[in-house]
Amino acid sequence: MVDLNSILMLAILLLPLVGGLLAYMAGNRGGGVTIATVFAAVLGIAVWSFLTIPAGTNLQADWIRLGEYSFAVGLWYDQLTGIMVMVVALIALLVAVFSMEYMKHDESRARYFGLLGLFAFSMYGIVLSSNLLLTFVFWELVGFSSYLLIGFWFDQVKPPLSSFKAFVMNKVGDAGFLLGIFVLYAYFKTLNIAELLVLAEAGLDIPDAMLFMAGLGLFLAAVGKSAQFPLQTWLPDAMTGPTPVSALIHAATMVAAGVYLLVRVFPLLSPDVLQLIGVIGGVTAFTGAFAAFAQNDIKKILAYSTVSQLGYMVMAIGAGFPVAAFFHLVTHAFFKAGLFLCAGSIIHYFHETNHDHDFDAQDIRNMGGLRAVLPITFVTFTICTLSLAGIPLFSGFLSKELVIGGILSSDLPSIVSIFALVSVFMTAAYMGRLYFRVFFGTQVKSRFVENIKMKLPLMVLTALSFWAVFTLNPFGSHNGVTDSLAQIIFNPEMAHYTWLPILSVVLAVSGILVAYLYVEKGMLVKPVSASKKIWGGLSANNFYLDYFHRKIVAGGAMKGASFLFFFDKKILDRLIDLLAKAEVVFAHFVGLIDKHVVDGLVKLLAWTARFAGGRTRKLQSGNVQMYFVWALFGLLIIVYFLT
Amino acid sequence: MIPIEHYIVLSAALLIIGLMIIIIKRNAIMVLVGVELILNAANINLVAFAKNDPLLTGQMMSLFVIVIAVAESAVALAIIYQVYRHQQVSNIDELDELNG
Amino acid sequence: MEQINFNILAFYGFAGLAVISALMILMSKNIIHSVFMLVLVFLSVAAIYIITNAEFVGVTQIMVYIGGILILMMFGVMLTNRIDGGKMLTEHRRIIPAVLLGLGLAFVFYSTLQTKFPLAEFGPQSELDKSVTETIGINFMTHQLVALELTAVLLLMALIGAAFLAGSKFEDKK
Amino acid sequence: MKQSEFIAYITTLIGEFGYLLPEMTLIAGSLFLVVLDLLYKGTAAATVRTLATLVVLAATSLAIDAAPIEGAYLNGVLAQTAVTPTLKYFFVLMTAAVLLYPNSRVQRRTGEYQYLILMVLLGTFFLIQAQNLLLFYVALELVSITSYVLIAFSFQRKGFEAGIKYLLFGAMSSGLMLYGLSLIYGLSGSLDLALIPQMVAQSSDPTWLNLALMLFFVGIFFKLALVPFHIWSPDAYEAGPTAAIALISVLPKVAILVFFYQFTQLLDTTDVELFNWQYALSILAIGSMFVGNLSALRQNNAKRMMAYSSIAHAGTLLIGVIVGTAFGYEAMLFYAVVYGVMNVGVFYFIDWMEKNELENISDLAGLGRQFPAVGVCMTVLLVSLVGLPPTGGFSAKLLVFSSLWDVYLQSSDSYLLWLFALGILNSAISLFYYLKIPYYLFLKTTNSTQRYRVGAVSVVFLACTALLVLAIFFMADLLLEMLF
Repeated sequence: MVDLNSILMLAILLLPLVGGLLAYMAGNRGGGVTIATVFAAVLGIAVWSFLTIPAGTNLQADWIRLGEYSFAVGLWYDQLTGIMVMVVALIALLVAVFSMEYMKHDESRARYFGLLGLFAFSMYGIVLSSNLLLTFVFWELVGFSSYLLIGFWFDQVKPPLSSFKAFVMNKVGDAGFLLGIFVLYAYFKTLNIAELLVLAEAGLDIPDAMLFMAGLGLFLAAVGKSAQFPLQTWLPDAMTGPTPVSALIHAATMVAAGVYLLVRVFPLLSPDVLQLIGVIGGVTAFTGAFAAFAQNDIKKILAYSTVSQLGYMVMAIGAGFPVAAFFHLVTHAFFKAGLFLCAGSIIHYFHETNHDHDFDAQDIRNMGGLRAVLPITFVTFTICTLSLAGIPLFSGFLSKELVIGGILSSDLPSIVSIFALVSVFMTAAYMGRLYFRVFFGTQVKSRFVENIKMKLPLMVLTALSFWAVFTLNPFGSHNGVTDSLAQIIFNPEMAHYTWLPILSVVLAVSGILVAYLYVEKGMLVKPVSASKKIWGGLSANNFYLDYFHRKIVAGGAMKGASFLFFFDKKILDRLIDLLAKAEVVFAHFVGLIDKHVVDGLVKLLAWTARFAGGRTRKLQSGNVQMYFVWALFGLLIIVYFLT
Repeated sequence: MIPIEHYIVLSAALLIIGLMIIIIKRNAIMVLVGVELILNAANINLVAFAKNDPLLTGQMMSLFVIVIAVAESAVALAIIYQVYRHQQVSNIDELDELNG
Repeated sequence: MEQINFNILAFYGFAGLAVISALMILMSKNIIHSVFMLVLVFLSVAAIYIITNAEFVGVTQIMVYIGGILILMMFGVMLTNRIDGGKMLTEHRRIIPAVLLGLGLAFVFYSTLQTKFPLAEFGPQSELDKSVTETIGINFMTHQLVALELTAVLLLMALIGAAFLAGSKFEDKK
Repeated sequence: MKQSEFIAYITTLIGEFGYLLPEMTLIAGSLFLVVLDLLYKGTAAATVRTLATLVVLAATSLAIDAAPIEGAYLNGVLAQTAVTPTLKYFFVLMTAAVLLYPNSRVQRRTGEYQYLILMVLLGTFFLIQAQNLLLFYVALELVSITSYVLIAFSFQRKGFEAGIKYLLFGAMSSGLMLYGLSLIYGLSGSLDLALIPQMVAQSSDPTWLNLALMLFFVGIFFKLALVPFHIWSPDAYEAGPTAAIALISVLPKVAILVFFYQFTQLLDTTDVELFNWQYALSILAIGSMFVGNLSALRQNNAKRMMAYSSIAHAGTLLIGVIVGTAFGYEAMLFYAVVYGVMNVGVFYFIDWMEKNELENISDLAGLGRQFPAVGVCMTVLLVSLVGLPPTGGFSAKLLVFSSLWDVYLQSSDSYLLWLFALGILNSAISLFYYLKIPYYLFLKTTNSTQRYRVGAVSVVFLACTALLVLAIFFMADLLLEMLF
């Protein structure tokens, strides 16, 4: 019991909770420093544990014991846990440091840092738990702390509503989780994940329908937590919370918990469930990417992007490549946290410089030319965007290749592959739109000195978005992370497609290009007219020299240029315009579906329940003798049916 | 002797009539009368079954039932009286402030 | 033989009287009539007790029911109805559900009565030759002592509760 | 029976009377309270009486410890198991908690109020020990009649109206139950629970026994407020004094469930082909859960909502009886304790609402921001009522449904699966109306400038219940150890 490994594991789990309490008690002044120190300590312990604790270390305790039945709880440590703990610890530390600057004007910072501690505690609980029941407990806790953080500014109008929405949406998923747990317990008499996996490997002694139910339940849990179709609507709304929280919870860690769970229990998922998972993941990736086009709020674009990327991870699981899913989870955690922190830095800049109340600091239509104002943010954002778009030399490329390769070599319906590839293009396009809108353009203002507390986390996350962190070969899919994981998780051999990297790079680049053309259309017209002038001048200067040349070459050049211009102006422009319009329309359409169909279903359910409630309540006429009649009729019916 | 079934027929008749009185009558006290009839029906059963019981358990039970019926009626009449004082109503189906 | 025959005759006579009086309560709209019919029901039930070797219960029935409950009820009727010389009437409502329920229950009992009632076989008669009242007394003080004490508590509670509810004047909040 | 035997018999009887020490302490204490009410009429009479009642309760709990016994005593009329003392402590604690409610000043003006509360407690003490149907009937009527009086104790028009409705409905139900009881006596020849199975076994035809049991169950269903005998409870809950309601919604139900479990265990030991009572109870449980939860959805009145919620919870509790195993029984008692704690907390809050003349849930808009501590405690309690972690409600539901699932796997009767699935579905439905309260507390805003006051005592009380609910989740083992 009291060996070093257990102490390390318990320290990872409990330190954040203690730290959160300390931070809360330290008050507004010392809260940030306290929690950052604690998180740094946890990161140190996490790295130490990764180096020293052998895989398969576990820690068991009984929770409820009732005669022969007992519900155990425990912790478990292996490579997967280790990597996940380090990712969480690192991002938590960076976010805490970032928050010290970002939240410096908030009156209730102490509560904020306390909640961060609570969140980290519950997240480590999910990661370290060896037992589905304990996972469920922390699953709820993590949701709970997330609701508290989404609704952190509860005296405003929107945050409480969106935290409530998140709560309800997550509960639907949790019901599925419970169902899965019950089914598994009923058939295997244990909820220990390691034992379950052993039993699953030994051949499942369980009817197919029940296995399907269990898998479906676990997947439903992931659908809720990882914002998959059709429960994804809570995640964009959750952006009403503080931005560093969005970076930590709604980009890197909590939303990834669903994927983490699926990776953990992967062998328990039956082929039918995997098919369903793949299709849902594809639909999520596609609709998330499309919806991102119609947004003007910088955080919402990033949120939809997160939804879409989570869709990729889920697709990879559906395809049967949990390693790819997990790898994408890790890379995504870094670059998306980077993007969110950049957004935070931008919003912070506007908050610091613009005190106009009606000014919306998150609307990208109000932005432009920030390249010169926030240089570090600009560089970070560039690199993280390239990583997200899947450009070689960056980590996103590696993991995305792995995911798409997995999808192509699986037996998922081909529509899923199409979704995956089209989404690559769209991801690049909407990120390009965001990027050019925000950082280029004319609204140049004076340079703003970014605080070191904000710069440092950005730079660390930028560094982690390079390929070299994971592998030396910028095009190789095999690397340290995947290799070490392949030893403990199921990892089938993947078919190799040589054309795939080329295709995906072409898609990504063309996506950025389209965005460039669309957003910076004004800049495109100028060089053309300028070149016309140059050509005109040239022709004027050379008029006597070579009439023929002038006539043929220059005329041809002029004609060609005007044709090009015409093409550009009329056709390409129109096409792009049309495409953009179509995208906007479609995005709105998806939004409508979200709003009316999904929300409508929820409403319909609520209405049905209310209607039925009204009927049962009608019995309550207030007339006691009619009560007798109903009661006695009830008795007669029971007698009639039973004897 | 008298067959036990005949006792049961009698008690069942009183039970059913009592229930119907409870449902039909509007006056609260008449409803109480119906309840008393049901209790009497049960008592007839108890006494009839105890005929051969050396310990006379059934008769004991019926005595307890009678006493408890008194207690119940006393409380019932006290409440009915207060209801009448407050609402000037003695028909219980006119009491409809509580519903929904 | 004569004696037994008389007993049997008396049983059916009183049983019929009880049922007919109960039906009269059901039919009559006059509250005072109904209460007097109730006296008849109680009396005939008491007679049936006596026929069935339960003199003590029969006497208690007469004393407590007729002496106690009925008087209480008459008080109740007087207190809760305007007495203006006219007849005290009560209306009938919900006749159809009541009849349906009555028929349903009657059918349940009818079908159950098709099988013979399996009366339990009681043990042999007690060696001590005690009278009915003596047996009841001994039982009260031995086997059912706890119940007896509890009933005493219950009666006290009902007394305090009923007296308090009926006696106090509460201001009407509404 | 010889004279000498008889004397020996009486001697043991007198000797064993000592085991009734807790009950006798209660009776003596309650009489003392009545006398105190007559003697002392000072300005602080209400406080003095409450304190005196608490002293009586303390003495009772000491007596529980002083008179330990396991097994039957007093000629088998009463019996205790290992759980009985714990349950008694639980009941005493609940009663003490209920006495501390803030709004019961009106009631506390009179000494009768505390006396009646103690009578409910006394009745439940006997109910959980009764091994004899006669004693069961008397104890049940003690609880019932006291409840009728207590409901009328709000001294309003509505209170009396609810009182008379409750009484008439209850009297009819107990009449039917008594009729069933008389048939059981005729069939078995005894009122002692221990003797019933062997007597019943003499006859093989179950027709009469079926009818008798059905009628007998009516009274029990009425007390548990199960569909279709539930209709009294919303009216009674709405109009009665909140403190009394908090007591009546827990103590008698738990006590009767304990008795009912013992009774149904006996049915299992007979060879007679009875009607499938588990099946019937399952239907009632499902019906109660649906009717309770669906009706609660549209309630705006907090007390009526809790009434419907308690109907649903009774349905869930009944699962323990349906399961009928030791595991199920333990799960049911665990659930009962958790439910009691949650209920006391929520009704305390409702009482506070009433004191401030807030009746409807919608009136609570924005109050959570004024009193975050109260709001958080309430949220914890309501989350527990839904049955979500990390609260005791979750552990309780987990245990109950696990026991049910276990039995289903052994017997594979499909109705158990339905009960399981619909039971879980109902937990989901209940989410919607329980969360209405935190929703209004925190999310709605109000223009009302009315300021309310929350005393430190209230915060401490609510915090204690909320912490208990949380503690039960994290230390479920401890509670189970205490119970069994």
